[in-house]
Amino acid sequence: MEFVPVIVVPFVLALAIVPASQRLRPEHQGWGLAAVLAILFGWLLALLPTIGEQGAVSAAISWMPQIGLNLSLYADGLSVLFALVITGIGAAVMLYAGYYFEDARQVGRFFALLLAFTGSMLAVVMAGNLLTLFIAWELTSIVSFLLISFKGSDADARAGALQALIITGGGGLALLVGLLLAGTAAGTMELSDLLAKSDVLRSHPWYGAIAVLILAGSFSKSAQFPLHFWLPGAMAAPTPASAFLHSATMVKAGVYLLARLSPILGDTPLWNTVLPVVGLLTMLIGAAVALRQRDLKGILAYTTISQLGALVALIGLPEAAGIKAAMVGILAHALYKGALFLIVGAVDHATGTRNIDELGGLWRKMPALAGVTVVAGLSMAGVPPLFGFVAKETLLEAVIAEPLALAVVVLSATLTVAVAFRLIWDIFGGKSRARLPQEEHREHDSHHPYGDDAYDYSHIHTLPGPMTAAPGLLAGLSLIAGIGIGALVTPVVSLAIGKTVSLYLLPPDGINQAFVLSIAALAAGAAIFATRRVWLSWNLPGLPGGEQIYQYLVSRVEQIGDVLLRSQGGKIRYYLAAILLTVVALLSTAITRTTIIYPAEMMAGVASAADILEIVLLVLALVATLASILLERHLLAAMALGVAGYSIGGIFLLEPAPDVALVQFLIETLATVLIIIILARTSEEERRRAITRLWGQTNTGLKRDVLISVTLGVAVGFFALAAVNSRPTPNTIAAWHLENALPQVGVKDVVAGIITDFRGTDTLIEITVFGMAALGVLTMLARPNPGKTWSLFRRPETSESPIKDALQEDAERPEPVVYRSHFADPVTQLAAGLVLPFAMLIGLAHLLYAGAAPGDGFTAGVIGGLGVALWFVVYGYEETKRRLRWLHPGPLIGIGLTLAFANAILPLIFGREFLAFTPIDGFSLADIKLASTVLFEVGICLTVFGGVSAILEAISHPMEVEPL
Amino acid sequence: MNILFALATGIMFAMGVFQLLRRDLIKAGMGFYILFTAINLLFLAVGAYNGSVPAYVDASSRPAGQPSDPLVQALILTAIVISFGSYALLLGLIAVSSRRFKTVDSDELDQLKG
Amino acid sequence: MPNVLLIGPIFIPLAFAALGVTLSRYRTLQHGFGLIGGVLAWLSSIGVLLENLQGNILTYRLGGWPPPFGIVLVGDLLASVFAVMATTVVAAGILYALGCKDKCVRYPAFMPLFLAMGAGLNGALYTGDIFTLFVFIELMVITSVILVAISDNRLGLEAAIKYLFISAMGTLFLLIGIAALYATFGTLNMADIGRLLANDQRPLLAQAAAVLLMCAFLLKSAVFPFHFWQPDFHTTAPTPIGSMLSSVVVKVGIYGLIRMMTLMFTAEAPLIQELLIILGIIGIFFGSLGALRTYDAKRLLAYSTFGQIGFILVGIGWGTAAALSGALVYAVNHAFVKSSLLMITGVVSSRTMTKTARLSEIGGAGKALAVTSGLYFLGGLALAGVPPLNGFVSKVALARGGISAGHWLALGLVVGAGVITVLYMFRTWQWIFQQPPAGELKLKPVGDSPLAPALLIGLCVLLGLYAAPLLDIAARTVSQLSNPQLYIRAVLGG
Amino acid sequence: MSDAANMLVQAGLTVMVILLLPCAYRVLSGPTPADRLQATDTITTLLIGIIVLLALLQDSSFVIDISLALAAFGLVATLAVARYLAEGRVF
Amino acid sequence: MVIGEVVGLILLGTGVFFSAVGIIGIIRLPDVYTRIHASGKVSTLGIISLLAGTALMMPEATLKLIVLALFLLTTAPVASHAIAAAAYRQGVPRAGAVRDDLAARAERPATTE
Amino acid sequence: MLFYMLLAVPMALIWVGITDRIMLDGALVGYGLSLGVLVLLRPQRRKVNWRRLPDQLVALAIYIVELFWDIVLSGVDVARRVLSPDMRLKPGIIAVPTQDPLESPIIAALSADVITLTPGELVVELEDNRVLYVHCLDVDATTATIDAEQARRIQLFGRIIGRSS
Ligand code: NA
Ligand code: NA
Repeated sequence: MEFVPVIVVPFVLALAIVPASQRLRPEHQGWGLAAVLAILFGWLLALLPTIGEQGAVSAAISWMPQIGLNLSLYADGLSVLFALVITGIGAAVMLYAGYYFEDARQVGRFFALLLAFTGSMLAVVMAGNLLTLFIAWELTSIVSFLLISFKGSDADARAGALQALIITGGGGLALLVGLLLAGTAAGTMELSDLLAKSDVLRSHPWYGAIAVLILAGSFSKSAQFPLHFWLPGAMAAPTPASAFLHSATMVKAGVYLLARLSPILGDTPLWNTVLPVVGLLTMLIGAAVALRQRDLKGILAYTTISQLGALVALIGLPEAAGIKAAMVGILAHALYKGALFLIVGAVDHATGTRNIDELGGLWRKMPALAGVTVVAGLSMAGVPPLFGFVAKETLLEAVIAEPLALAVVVLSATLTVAVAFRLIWDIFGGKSRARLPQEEHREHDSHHPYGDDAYDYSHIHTLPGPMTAAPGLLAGLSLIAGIGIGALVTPVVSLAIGKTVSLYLLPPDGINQAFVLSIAALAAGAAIFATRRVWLSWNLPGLPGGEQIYQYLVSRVEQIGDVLLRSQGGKIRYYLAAILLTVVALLSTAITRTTIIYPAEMMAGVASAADILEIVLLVLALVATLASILLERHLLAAMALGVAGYSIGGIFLLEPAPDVALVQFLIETLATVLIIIILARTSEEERRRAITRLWGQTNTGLKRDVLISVTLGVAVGFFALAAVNSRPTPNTIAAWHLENALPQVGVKDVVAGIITDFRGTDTLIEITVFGMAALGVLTMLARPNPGKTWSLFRRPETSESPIKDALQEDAERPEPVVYRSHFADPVTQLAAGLVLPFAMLIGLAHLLYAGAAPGDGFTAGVIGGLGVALWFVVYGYEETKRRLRWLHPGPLIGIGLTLAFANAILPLIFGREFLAFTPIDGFSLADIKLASTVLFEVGICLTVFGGVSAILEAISHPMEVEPL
Repeated sequence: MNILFALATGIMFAMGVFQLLRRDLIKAGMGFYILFTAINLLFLAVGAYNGSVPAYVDASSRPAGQPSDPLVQALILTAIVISFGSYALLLGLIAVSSRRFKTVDSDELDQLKG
Repeated sequence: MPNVLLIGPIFIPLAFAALGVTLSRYRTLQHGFGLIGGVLAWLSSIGVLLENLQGNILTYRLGGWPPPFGIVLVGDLLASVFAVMATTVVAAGILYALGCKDKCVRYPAFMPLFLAMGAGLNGALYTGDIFTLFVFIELMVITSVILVAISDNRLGLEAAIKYLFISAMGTLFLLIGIAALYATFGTLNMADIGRLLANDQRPLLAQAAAVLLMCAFLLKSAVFPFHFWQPDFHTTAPTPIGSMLSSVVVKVGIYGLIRMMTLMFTAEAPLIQELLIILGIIGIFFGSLGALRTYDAKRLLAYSTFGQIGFILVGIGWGTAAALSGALVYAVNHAFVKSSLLMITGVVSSRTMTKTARLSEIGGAGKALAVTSGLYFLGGLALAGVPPLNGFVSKVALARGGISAGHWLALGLVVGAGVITVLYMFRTWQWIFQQPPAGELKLKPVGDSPLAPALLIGLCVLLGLYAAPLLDIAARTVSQLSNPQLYIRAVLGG
Repeated sequence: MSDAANMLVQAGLTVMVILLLPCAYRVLSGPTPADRLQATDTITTLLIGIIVLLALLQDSSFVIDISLALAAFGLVATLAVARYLAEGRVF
Repeated sequence: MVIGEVVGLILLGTGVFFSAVGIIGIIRLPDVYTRIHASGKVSTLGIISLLAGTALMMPEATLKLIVLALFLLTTAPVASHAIAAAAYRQGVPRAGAVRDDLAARAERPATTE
Repeated sequence: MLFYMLLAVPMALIWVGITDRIMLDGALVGYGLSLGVLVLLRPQRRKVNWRRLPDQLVALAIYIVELFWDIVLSGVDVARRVLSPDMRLKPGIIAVPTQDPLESPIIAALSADVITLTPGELVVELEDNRVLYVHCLDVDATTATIDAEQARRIQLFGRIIGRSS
């Protein structure tokens, strides 16, 4: 438990720093945070004895046991070694960063990110559960993304950040699956338990998949070839972040994971092949590419890649032979590479460039920094007595038995030496070529490294002391660690790998093979450095690397995306055709799997006169429907459709289903009227255009449509046939309804009973649908006319009307202001005057005797609406609205729905169910059954009445109708 | 009769689909309407019994005979109301389309793509 | 167990919608009704869920009629999980609408339509009657079509027309399926159908009915090849509506699929599952690649939904308990993430002069909006399944499902597609919030309020950090689903 | 009603229904929209008669209610179409 | 068979007959105006006679049938008139017309379809 | 109001007809509902002249009987034409003045209705409640009788609407 604060503190500070940074100067923040991290460093050191005794300390909170995710922490020597690197380098970086930014507003955000990263990274190395580890792992990727694109206005930064995120995130996905598989195979996600299950895992059939996936994740994070390319791209991050994340810590997460899992998954042929091969390849390529880089950070990035390759290769050596060298390498690399990054940042800060070709002779201006660079650079080159030398020694020793590996290592080391010399000499040595910034106050994190000639050669930006001191500290540690290797480093490394190791600066038993090779590499490296003028001018062809593959893949994926999006062509016909074809295919598959039995009875012919009628009506309906298709003109098609609808009504009547027939007739009439209104609304020219295209379609198009419709028709026909023939007998439900309608809800019309009571909910929702549809039509088409809007309580119409604005653009077709109709002659007017009251009486009869006869609130509403429609037709819109002042469709819908819901809710008040049949006893007038249902019917009627008139009005007179 | 009903349903359905696939929105709207009519026919066909009298219960004057299935009738009624609501809404949309985009040709309603 | 709470999520919003239409002149009052209705629906759905967690399946007989003769609402865990998800998002959507500067939000019909849409959604989830399911779905469809048609975006009309046509197809399939079921069993009660289908003998039309219902549900969830309407419809909608459509409304199909496969068509389920895996994978790639290449930030999210639905389908297709519960967790988490992301995009686009989310016009528009930027980033993390947000939990739960099903190819594809999500989400984040705007980008001083998405993102964080309850509920849901007799007994008794 | 009467009524009903076909022919063949409108109107009228006969056959007087509604609203459709033909608008 | 039933059947037959006659007229007559004569009137006579017959055979529905008949009487001429007017305004030619007083009047605005 | 109360009586009768309940309570309900409908629709009120009322009703009855007779004649006439091989057509449109000095729209409307229901005639247009344009199957036959018939009808209509002649 005692190490938990180490993880928690950075997160807490990350949250606190953003508000705090408003008040504190950046450098004070830097100092403060450095101090905190130093304290954490000390804390970790203090943990070492405990770990030495116990082997590991752990803590766990159950978090999401269902997915095997517990918040469990685990710290052994390996963890602490990494944690020391994190906090140690972190302290130096914090200190440095306090001086790095000039724009103080960015500092808080930057520190917050750095702290969040610190916490996440610590969590990675101290996670005790595979998923906890993964979470922390992903967090580091995310923070890295934010840090790389810290300067969001820089396109390269954004691209680099995204690329890094894709590669590490993609690797993360592989890792996740690998970890989940491992956890599933082992039955535990806890590291401590897994350690005991290594045999289970290694012999598990999934082992190969697990290993490959985990390796993929680790390699992506640790920038192994060919996934290495994101790391140079990540150099767009502010330099302190690069130093911290992209060299010292985050990129080592993969190494950590491999080291961590090596006892569990390692030492198998797969492991021992893949890791060395990939690692050594990466090591060589990284070193070689680094040589020819111009950007200082690019150079450092590639040497980092190279070094990471070495570490990976070491972990992959059989029987953990390389683990010691790996640990030493991690420490040494963190110290010198961290220092070098900070130095590069300082150089950039001072000179405004990171292009090595533009630099030189800076030692005169910045002697201290030059000194620091020499130390750090030599450590990188592996010059004794620096830590880097020790690291190189142990590395060579580890691979000494493998000739091929040894050759690669020596070659890489040689190249690294040359790079190190370049860094030292070409920046600080030789002639002064530094181009210096003209403006004092330019933003320091926004460099325009190349191509800008506006430099002043006379002035160098002075560096704040800590910008030299921070790398100096790390470089100094390189020196101290090298010299005091035995006392300082050995215990930590021993603890990390769990067995006592011996480390030495110079071979105790005289000059050995490794030492010789090391010195030889130095010499060869120096030679390469000396001849740099020659090989730098070579025009080497670039190798196709991972970056090209990445770009190719991304562009290919994007191309596929474009092709897919082309299917979204915008034409509804094709959408519908595709959908219908799919359904045809699926349905025919299903139907052909079904054996349909055709009983002889159903094939039997006509039984009675009613059957003849039914046949006639069916034929009529089909012919009329066909006519509605074949007739080009809309009006004619609409009339044909009306005939079809009436015929269907007749069929309903024969079934016999009088209630349905009634509704069918009414709805058919309404639909015909509506479509005529639409015809009047839409311009003839538009419609003619559409019509000519109906048959102007290509033959293929028509054939396709016919094919689709015929196949679907056949499928549905078969389906219907099967359905009809599988009527269940006896049907208990329908029988129940027939039995209970009269006794339970007091209706003779069983259909009415079902509609208002047994299935009242359907009706309630159905009229809501209807009302809402009407409101929708009203809202879409209506425009307010001030002074005409309905008002329950008096309230003046406000002048600003949202709808008016919204419809302004639609109102391009002006309405005729005055329209004198010749249609309204006395004959039609007299009829209208007689029909509407008659209609209302019929409606009322339907309403009040819904339970005894066809018709109900719905038909009453439609009848009322049609009556009003008649008035509209005969008297015209204005005159009708003048005569029927109470006709406010919107509120009618509202009141209707409210009444319907009141009917539903009222029974609740009386302690009965929602929508329960609630008769009002003791009341009977003219056989009218008074029950809550009447309220329902009235509500339905008003809703439908309002809805019908709303739809009619809004479509026919969109500009005049009141919106609601 | 059943086979006729099924046949009619299938034919009605096919015609509705064909009409639905027209470019002309008004015609396509009619297809929409035809399809729902076809569905109502189907529902009628699957009613529980081949009734010979309406589903009315009135002990005094009810004629003898098998009443038709009241439940499918109720379902058809609900379906009719809902489909009519949709149809009205569709016609409203077409009216607005004609006003806003000056077209009732569905192929010209293709600004949304990709 | 009879419980009156069940009617809350459906009928409280509807009643307020009715009142709202009546009092349409008083916008403040109406919007107040909206919020109250939304919150009450939310609370009652939570109440139902809590009651479920006591181990009860709640039922409510509407009108007091016994099933299978009357209509019964059933609140089992599956329905409750979806309903809580839905009511939460809808309440947030209403909250967003109150702070939304769109003109259409001020239309008198807006809030009633919104409430009715939410009610339709909840009704579809709670109903135990397949015909009533159709009715509720229609309520949802019609209201959403209107809400899209009246959008400030003039192309909303086009999208609405297209959806109305395509949705009609779904309605047809559903109705034909219902007709077949009624023809075969003479009942509409899903428990009753389940009971009758559980008999060993396969009736004539079971498969065809299953196919039709499946098609209807796939269409509602915009699964390939029924997806064409979705990107248009979800993106031209007003922000508060679009963020409902793409998050919860689209889940109705998922719910229906799970319901039909676990309660009714258990024998047909294996066949359907195979199909679902294929369609799901197609959807994942189609949606993700579409999101990668489309031209509009909202449309991108709609395509993303297309892909995310694919993930859920694959989970259902895998069919193991772990996979199914993973799919449930995924569905719930996706709802919160997607709605908040759409709202956040809406917040940004509400600042632009043309209220557009076109990437070509919105680049850099969010640079000054620090909070919004942070919210979008968190949303992106959640969508990409990055810990510690809820999306990560979904991803892990789903991946564990894949492992449990041993479906390696699908698992690989599903997980691999996550990279594309990362790419499009963070590229878009950079585009909107990081890069400098191209040329002169004029922005409005005020836009929509980011309060609602902030709350939802908070929920995403919470569900990421404290996911155990959701995982637990999902597991219990799946175990309840694995025994359809529980549902059948709760509804029909015996 | 006696069986003979029943049969006669059925025969009448059959004739009435068959009469729908020529009307439908007129609706389809036109030639003018007015012809079709008039034929459609006649179909409505015939349907009213058919419904009454059905009511007689089914011995359910309430079925006549349907014809009442139909009588009222056939007119609405007819007038709407007529006005559209005459003036190019419905109202 | 009671006498009411016989008379009812006769009336019913008359109704069917006149309906048929009207339909024949619809087919045979040369133009829309003359067809309106056939359909508007004969259908009326046909249906009313049919209603009367039904009323005799189903006495309990008499009132309803009377209302229906009255209603048909009110609406039938209106429909005929409206169709004729519409046809005239559309300029539907009058087959074999010997006289047209209306043509002398100023042209009405002719319109769609 | 009195006019409405009076008007509600035939409406209540219609209500009784359509609800099929020949009982007082039904009639009362119908009466009440009819009043409600009238209040909603507010048709133009007329003065009620109680003394003239019986005559009005008698005239109405005559009108209806004549109408029925005309319909029968009309049916037979058209049937004869339709069933004869050559249909004996001589169609045309003739102008018929309403002969109503007050040019009442109601009278014009009633005239048009009756003409349309009588043999071989069909009103195509009304001009300012003054002239009816009548399409007839046989121009000669109609021209011969129509003006005299119209004069008689105007008398009857005047009585029906209670106009003092
Ligand atoms: Na009824
Ligand atoms: Na006449």
